[in-house]
Amino acid sequence: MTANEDGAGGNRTGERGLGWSKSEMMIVASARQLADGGVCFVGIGLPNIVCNLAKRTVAPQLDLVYESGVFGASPRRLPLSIGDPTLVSGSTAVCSMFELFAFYLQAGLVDVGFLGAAQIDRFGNINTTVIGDYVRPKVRLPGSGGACEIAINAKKVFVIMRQGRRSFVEKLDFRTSPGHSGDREHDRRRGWWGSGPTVVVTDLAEYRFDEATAEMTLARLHPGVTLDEVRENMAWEPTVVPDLAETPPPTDEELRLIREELDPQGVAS
Amino acid sequence: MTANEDGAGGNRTGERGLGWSKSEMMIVASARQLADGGVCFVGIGLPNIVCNLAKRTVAPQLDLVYESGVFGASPRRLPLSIGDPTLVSGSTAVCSMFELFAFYLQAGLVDVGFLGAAQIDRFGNINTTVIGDYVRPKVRLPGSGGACEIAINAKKVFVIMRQGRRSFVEKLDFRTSPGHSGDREHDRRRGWWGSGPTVVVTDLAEYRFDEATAEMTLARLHPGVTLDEVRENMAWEPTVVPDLAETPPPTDEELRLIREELDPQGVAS
Amino acid sequence: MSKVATMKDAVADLVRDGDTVAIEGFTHLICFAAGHEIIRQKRRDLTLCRMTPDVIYDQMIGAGVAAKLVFSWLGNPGVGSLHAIRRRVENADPGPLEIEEYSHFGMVCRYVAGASNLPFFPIRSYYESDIPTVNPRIVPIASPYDGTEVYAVPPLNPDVAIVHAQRADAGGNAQIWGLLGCQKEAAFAAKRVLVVCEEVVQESVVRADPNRTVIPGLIVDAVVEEPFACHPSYAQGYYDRDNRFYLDWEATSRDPEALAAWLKEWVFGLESHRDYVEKMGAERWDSLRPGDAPSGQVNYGEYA
Amino acid sequence: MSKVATMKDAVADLVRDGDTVAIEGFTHLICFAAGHEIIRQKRRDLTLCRMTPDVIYDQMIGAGVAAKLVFSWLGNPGVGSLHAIRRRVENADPGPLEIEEYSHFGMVCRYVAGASNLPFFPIRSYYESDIPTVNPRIVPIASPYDGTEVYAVPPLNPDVAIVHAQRADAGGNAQIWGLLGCQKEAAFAAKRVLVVCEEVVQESVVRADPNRTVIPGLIVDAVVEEPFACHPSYAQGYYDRDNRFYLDWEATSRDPEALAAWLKEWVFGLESHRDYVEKMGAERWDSLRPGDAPSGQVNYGEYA
Repeated sequence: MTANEDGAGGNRTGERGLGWSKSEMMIVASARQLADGGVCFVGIGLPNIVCNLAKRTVAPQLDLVYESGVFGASPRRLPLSIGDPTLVSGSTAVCSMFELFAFYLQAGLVDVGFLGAAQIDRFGNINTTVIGDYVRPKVRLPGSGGACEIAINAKKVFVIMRQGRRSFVEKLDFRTSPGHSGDREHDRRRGWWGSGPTVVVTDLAEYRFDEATAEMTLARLHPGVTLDEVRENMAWEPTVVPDLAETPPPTDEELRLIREELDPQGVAS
Repeated sequence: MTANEDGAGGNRTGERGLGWSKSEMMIVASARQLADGGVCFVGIGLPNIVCNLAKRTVAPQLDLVYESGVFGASPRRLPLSIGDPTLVSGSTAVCSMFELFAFYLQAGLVDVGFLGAAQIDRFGNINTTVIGDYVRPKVRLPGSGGACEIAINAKKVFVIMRQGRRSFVEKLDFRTSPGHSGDREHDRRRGWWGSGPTVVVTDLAEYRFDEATAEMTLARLHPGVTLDEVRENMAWEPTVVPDLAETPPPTDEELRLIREELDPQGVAS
Repeated sequence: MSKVATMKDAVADLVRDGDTVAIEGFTHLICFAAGHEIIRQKRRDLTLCRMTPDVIYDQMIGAGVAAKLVFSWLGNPGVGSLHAIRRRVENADPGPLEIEEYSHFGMVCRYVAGASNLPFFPIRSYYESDIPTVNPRIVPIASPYDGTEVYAVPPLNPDVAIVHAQRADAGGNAQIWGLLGCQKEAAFAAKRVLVVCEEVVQESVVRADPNRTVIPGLIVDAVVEEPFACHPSYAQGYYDRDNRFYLDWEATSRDPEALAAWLKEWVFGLESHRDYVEKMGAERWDSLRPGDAPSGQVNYGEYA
Repeated sequence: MSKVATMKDAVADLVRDGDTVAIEGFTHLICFAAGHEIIRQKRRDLTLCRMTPDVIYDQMIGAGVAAKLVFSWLGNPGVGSLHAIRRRVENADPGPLEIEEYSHFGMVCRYVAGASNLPFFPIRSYYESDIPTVNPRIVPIASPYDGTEVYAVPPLNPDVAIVHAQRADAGGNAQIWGLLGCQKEAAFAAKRVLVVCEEVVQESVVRADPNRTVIPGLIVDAVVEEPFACHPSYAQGYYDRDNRFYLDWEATSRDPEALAAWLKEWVFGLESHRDYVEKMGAERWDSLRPGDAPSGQVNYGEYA
């Protein structure tokens, strides 16, 4: 997914008078999920900013593996894409895409992968392929790219996306990347590295997946967002954790890093 | 096979009073088989000398791919092995062994491969694994190395070996690398690149494989060798081509190249 | 034996109507100049293969050279959509475009299988995805050891692979640094290989560092020296990605008339990529030039 | 975070009795020093894997560290036999040695499968060969597309891979030039990785040329700086193969007493590889030093 198609980008400061944009909240909340560190697989778009924010805040030891075949990047500027030459110069290793997907991702070296989505269902299954019919689509989306492999081979999957009734759907038009099946016993028997998405962060809220049912469960509301607003922006009635909390707001430092260093042109935030 | 285990090496000038050794004759006769040029896959031992002799005589355009992963070598000295550092310095390309075997050999880019043999049968099947029983062998030989892949994936296979009753056998102790099955129709249906050995060059003679029967057929005697001597040195009664010829003797230039440039220490010749 | 040719001659010789063509390069070293020459020579009914159909395939498909697209991620990376392609897929406008779709690793492994003469390649992907339901070429296969199910993808053997390298010698030995994508695999998989490069160098330059060689001359049919051939994509150490071009493409691509006008001005209206470079202007090229970041040297040793 | 350790500590930490160990390197960069330390620390019941069991495995097996050998070509390349190994295989002298045998490509693909988490790897080999009859792990498998038969080999995941590199940084990012063998695949396939190198260099040296990095620090457990660790094998650009040693080994290896005496003098009698280097003498090392053959530099470009 591209940043634009994620629905990211927007009114950076004005929204809700909170002093930050919905996209900024989404980026900040996502970056905080990476506090455990480990090896991150960085794909196109928002994850690029999220990972680099995490590295400068909660997880300095985060190892970033770029889908394009770069390990140990040390960019001198904000990369325009995951294939930006600034990611290569001064990195510790470059490898072919075969090796990247086979020896890193499929081999189970990746702790966290990111997925964007045009549509997601309550079990975290994801569509990035088409809206409408596959053969004669209403909207032709980018397709899988590495998403299907990330969903299956990354140990944890974080989903970052804007939410709305057309993106949080009862039934996907197409399942590009598998999430949970809804049957935990079945999921355990699948024998993949990946265990389905563990977190979904949107512009409104944060979701976890229930231990027993594998259903996406509302865990936190972003500051200024109401439960009703969340309900209006999804196609099913969400389960809510008993201790529904509020996401801590972006710190000044997080906002400064996004605005001055990571996305000064406001492309994604 | 190593040079020593091929039975190569020997009395370079004294044998039969001909002015050259049996091994030199074998090397020269083998090199001349390469006059068509193309891409040669160079393994351990004699083929190294044979290919380099051909490149300096009948086939200057010969492309040498070394099993170790070197293409376009330009050695400054006689390589001591196929992994000699002199093969790397100044070569045009180095690749991993996976790529060498997958993208060059298995892909069908190799025109000629060489095999040595401890035992060969009349259909060109080859044993380089054991003499005696596999589990409790009388002699444990090196095994396949790349030989099994060369036999199957090189378009033509040349066999170079000393001959004798223990090496030209009725029945192999172990079939390491397949030759012809004895049924041409079956061989055509196998669908490999390789079509079994096309030439066998020994210290005594040269053999081709009969179009109809796929049987190894005596095509030329080396100078000074009699038909009876050949018969004594193989375990079956050979078919002989009607126009049995004599191998042209080594030229002064061929001998000079071997003795002064390619094997000055007489390791293999 | 020199294989050096002009782009015009190389494309005329190597790319034929109806061919399966792969111009590879993952964000890096995408050979736009070759795509433009294919447009200029009005090839038709091509099957275009690429992991990431980029602006170049939007241009080529917008220009009508292709009947089919084989890919794994369709977009203008970091910017938006490829609208000429979408029009054909969504509305058959101006005509239908057949598609055959994989994931990234699936596409890479199709090239690996093609390069290795393997009848299939097994990967751990596609489980419980709908992709195999719309692409029957992706099929499950059980491990002969324990029955573990993986998916197979079929080999991809393009008629022509076009790869760009920073430098090559006249025999086609091509050296690349920076992102490697799947160019080596695509080249080995192809029946014919066109190497385009920023510089044709002496063989001695290549031979000084053989580990840098990604594509051996052995499999190369022609070498074209074409500086800035990857613009608006980039060549590590030579020029930067021209992001402005990618951003501008969004609007051009949305409007069929603007696209036609662009093709007329920048492709059909020019004789060669040299003209394109000149028309783009020195200032633009200057703005894309990176600073120096030398690799340092290693010693291979002389063993004489 | 530095992973630099002494050979003694690294072997003590990473290699355990009963482990499956791969010391890889195809003629080039065979880490004899690590093998000697394993002998010195009296490891037992190892399963030793290598495409080409070389003199180092003859020494290790002669010293009694191994119960099993997995390989594809058994010999002293260009010279003769590995007699300590042959005695155990032919006569169970002084005890039996289990063997598991493949072809070169089969071994390589076992590492590739292991590195890729694939349950099997398909290759076009073994047709009508007796190898699968004595190794039931090599089994036929049909292509799901057209039934074409290929053979599968199983993944190989060593407990420890030991690879030698010309240079590495303290984090384990290792750079190799010259023959690459299957070290990358073996390292990625292994549970633990020991990198030995001629020189530990500053991270900036590695970062100046990231395409030269064969093994990323991510998968490396320890880095040992040990100059001349590959003797009598070689390190491209650093020292030549010591062919005299290989020739001499033929006689040493033929005679169990000579072998025991060699091990006593050159392994058990020494504390470390540093002692070995000293004992071998400056003259020997001087005779193995190659001339200079610099690679030249490329420009990665600074994109700031």
